[in-house]
Amino acid sequence: MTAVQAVALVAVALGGTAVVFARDPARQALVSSVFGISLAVLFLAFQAPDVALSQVVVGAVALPAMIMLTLRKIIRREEVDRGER
Amino acid sequence: MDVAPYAVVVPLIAAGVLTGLATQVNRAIAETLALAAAIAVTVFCAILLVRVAAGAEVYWFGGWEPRAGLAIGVSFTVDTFGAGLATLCSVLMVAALVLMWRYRDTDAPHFQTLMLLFLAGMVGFCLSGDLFNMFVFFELMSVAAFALAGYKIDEDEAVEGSLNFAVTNTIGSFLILTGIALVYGRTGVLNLAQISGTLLDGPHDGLVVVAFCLLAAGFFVKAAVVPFHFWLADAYAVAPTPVCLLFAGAMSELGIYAVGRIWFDGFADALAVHADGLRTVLIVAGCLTALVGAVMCVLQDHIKRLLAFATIAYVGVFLIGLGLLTSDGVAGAAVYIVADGLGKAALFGAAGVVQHRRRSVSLQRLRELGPGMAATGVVWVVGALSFAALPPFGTFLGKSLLEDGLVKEGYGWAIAVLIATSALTAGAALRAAGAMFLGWGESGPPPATEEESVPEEEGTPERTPAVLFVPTVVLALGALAVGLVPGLVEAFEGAAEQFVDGSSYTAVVLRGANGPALEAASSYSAPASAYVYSALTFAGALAVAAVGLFGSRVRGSIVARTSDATQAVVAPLRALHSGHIGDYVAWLVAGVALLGGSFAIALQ
Amino acid sequence: MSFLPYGVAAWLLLIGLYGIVTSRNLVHLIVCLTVVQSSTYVLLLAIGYRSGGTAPIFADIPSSRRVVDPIVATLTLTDVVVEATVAALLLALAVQAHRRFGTLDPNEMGALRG
Amino acid sequence: MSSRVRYAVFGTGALGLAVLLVWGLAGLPDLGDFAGRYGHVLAHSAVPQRKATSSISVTTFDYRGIDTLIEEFILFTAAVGVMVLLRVQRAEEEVPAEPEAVRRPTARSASLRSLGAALVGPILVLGIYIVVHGHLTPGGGFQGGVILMTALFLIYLAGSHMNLGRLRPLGAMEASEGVGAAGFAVIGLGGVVLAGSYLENFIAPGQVGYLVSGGDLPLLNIAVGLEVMGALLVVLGEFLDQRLLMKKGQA
Repeated sequence: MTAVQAVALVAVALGGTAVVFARDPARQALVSSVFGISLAVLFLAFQAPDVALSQVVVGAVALPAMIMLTLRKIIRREEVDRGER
Repeated sequence: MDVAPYAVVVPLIAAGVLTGLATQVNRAIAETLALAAAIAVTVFCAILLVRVAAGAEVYWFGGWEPRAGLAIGVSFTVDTFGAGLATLCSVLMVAALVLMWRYRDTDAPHFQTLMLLFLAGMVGFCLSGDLFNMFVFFELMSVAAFALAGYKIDEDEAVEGSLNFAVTNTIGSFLILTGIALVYGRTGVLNLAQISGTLLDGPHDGLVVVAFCLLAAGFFVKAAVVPFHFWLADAYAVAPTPVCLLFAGAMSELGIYAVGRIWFDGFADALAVHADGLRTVLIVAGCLTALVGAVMCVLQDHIKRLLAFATIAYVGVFLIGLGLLTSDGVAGAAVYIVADGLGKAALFGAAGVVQHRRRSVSLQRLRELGPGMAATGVVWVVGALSFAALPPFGTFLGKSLLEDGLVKEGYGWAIAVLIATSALTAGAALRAAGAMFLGWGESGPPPATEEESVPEEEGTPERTPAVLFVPTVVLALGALAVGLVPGLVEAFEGAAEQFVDGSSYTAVVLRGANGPALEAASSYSAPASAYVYSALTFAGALAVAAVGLFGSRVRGSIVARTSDATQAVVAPLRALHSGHIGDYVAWLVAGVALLGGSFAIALQ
Repeated sequence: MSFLPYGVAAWLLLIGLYGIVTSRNLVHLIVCLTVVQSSTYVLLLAIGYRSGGTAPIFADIPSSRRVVDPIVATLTLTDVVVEATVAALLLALAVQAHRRFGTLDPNEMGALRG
Repeated sequence: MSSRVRYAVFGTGALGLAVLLVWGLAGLPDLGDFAGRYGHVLAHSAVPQRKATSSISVTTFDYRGIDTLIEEFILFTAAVGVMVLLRVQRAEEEVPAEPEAVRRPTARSASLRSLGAALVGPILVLGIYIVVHGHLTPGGGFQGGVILMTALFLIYLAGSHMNLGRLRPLGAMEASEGVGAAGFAVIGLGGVVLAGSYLENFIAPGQVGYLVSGGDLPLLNIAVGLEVMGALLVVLGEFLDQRLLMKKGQA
């Protein structure tokens, strides 16, 4: 195992743990985006550039975007609710 | 012409076209196209079923035939059971699409698109001969099923139920994928037939056991084997009726089929010395599932939830059959799957009619509405008698084959579980019939959370639309026909011989050999004991129904006292079905550990 | 040391499941599910790796070069797409759950009992 | 079940699962020592058989093309599923959500928008490049499709001061998704007609390293790119939808 792989593996393990313990979803979306990038680095280290590219576009862009939009939709609804009551 | 790929490709293209033209397509066109595609798939599957009687068929996608004994591409490996199950799925899909004709809110063409994708996933899963390809079809089926289960987004139960369904089943998929990764890490190949040989050559260590355990656990989540079963009742009870029909009639059974497929064609040789241990584990798991499902079934007030728990109970029965790991057990389970699948689908159809006419699915409420709907009642009772496995239903022959198999392998005690399961589920269904169609029984306290059920179909509640009633009747007749068509059971026995024969499977796939043709077994007639057990079951079912309807009249009697005792047992069992996703996942993890632990002990 | 990647895969699986079981927010739960899934990526790619191998893309390496396994990359690609799709569906359900229950906390839902 | 019982059940189970995983994973070859036959054969037959340099792409779209076809349909299913799950029910009122003030362009949002607009061109080119070079270099329909989605999404955001509800080209996105998905399946039929089996590569492979090589791989990549782009735009569009779903009477 190369040093890069070892470092990336440890980063991924820590990143995954951080995602789980980020209990606030908005912050979690950011943490998971960083986690996504650390996974992509690991995949590069494992000589899988195709997967790394997919992981960057999905894990670091598409997924956090979906999470943020979901939260936005929910928060908007809560605002409307509060305004009504 | 090779028809195997078209059974999958036709619904996929139809789905793509429907969505591509979404803005131009109206509901009538969408429904016609979807129905036409489903009928085409049924025809393809039926052709396959007829053709593979002469020996299993292999179709290599992309023309990549094996080179030097190595499978390069992905194959559909079709044998009688694979083709038969695919046919069952497509027949039920046709029935479901007909039922949907009058469905109130189909959001055309998206609903039809999802149904077609669901069909393609199920059929592909039945036909595939490549482990990873099976996983991909499984995911297609699952993703479509999640969306279909949550279809009624304006009901609390539907949203929560499909969330529970999606989360637990997705975790199940990851377990399967982890299992596939382990297998690939050891063997370096993905075709099931090739895996079998390579596993046999390698060491038979923990990796092989754990890989099988993870794969089985993942498929057991889909099949809803205890303790992976919690999501099922939540999801099945809330899905639209036509979707329920498919879920209960075919999807759960696919999980059991998959475990059989990977065992006989992948792992059986490598783990052959451990077959006895595995047999015990699977039969015990099956018994537990059957009993939990049957007991919960009796406790339900919501008729679709009642049928959902009956589905779990029968998954347990099928698992007992598969768990025997002999062709007898598999044949029994297969006859049972087809007969019970049709019977259950008919019951769900009848439940849909009741919901249409009475605007409720709560037994309490339906009882208050008084007697009526004789024709639907007859169909319902036919379904209930199919649960009871009375002759001449197909379930009777399935159960009798299972009993033979159990006795032969020294598991005679499990017959008691079969009888109890049939008696409890049939009793629950008969009690429901008494309450719904005859207005029998007494009103208890009103159910805690029962909203007026929103009608699913268009039209007034005064009469039953033919598109609801006719498919239901046809399905009920189908359940009878399985037991009546001469030679059918014998053909199942022959097909089971094919299914458990892993070495000719390998030869067909990798060496292009001709598989053994389907040979019907010699004429089968149920032994006298089967009739005795059947009578016992029926008496038990009547007793369960009677206690359920009139038990509260005889206060202070033995019935009431035993019911106090049963309450002490069932109350905690009910409490476990909490609807909380965290609980379900905790049980899932514990279940994997338990399964792994018992494999580890049994396989030493 | 050579067990490290497998250990990381197992860790991601377990910690993600822990997050799901203890989650008090559906969106959080769904993201934890993607952590569980990332365990399978790590496992697959670690299995297919070969010491000193490069990516099996022969644009500018000789065909005799030692390369890593292309199959695991293909499998993981599929896996990544599946992750995104399941997450999208679940998030849509979470939006609906919030509409129905006014909360994202699974402890406060409970339309389904017994 | 109380939280404490739940954690106890999970804790016990997780411990067992951990032991199980270690038992199984211990049987894997050491990192770097994998010697799978299948992968080795495919890695070294891609160039001679298909004249495409990326053996990952050849595996994805040719040797194991059926997996990819179904994978593409999984994404398609999810997009349709999201549309279904977020549809507006009859019982609901549509609530115009964003207050006017937010929609009016401010200086800051205007500069952001022009930045976004300036990025669209390069991103679009990058996306197309990655799609059509899938058989030669890392990347392909999936990765390029997501990048194309990002470009179109920027256009969409740049126009966000207008009424999105009316501009939202969901129909077109849906069409792109459907055409891409069905396109892959139909190209597969070409294999039946012209070569003999479903998904068989029916176009001459051409010369190694050229854009037109690998037979039908570039076509499949384009179909996948269209589908992925359409599906993700549909999903994001649904999530971005300004309407709020409300129960009747709440609004």
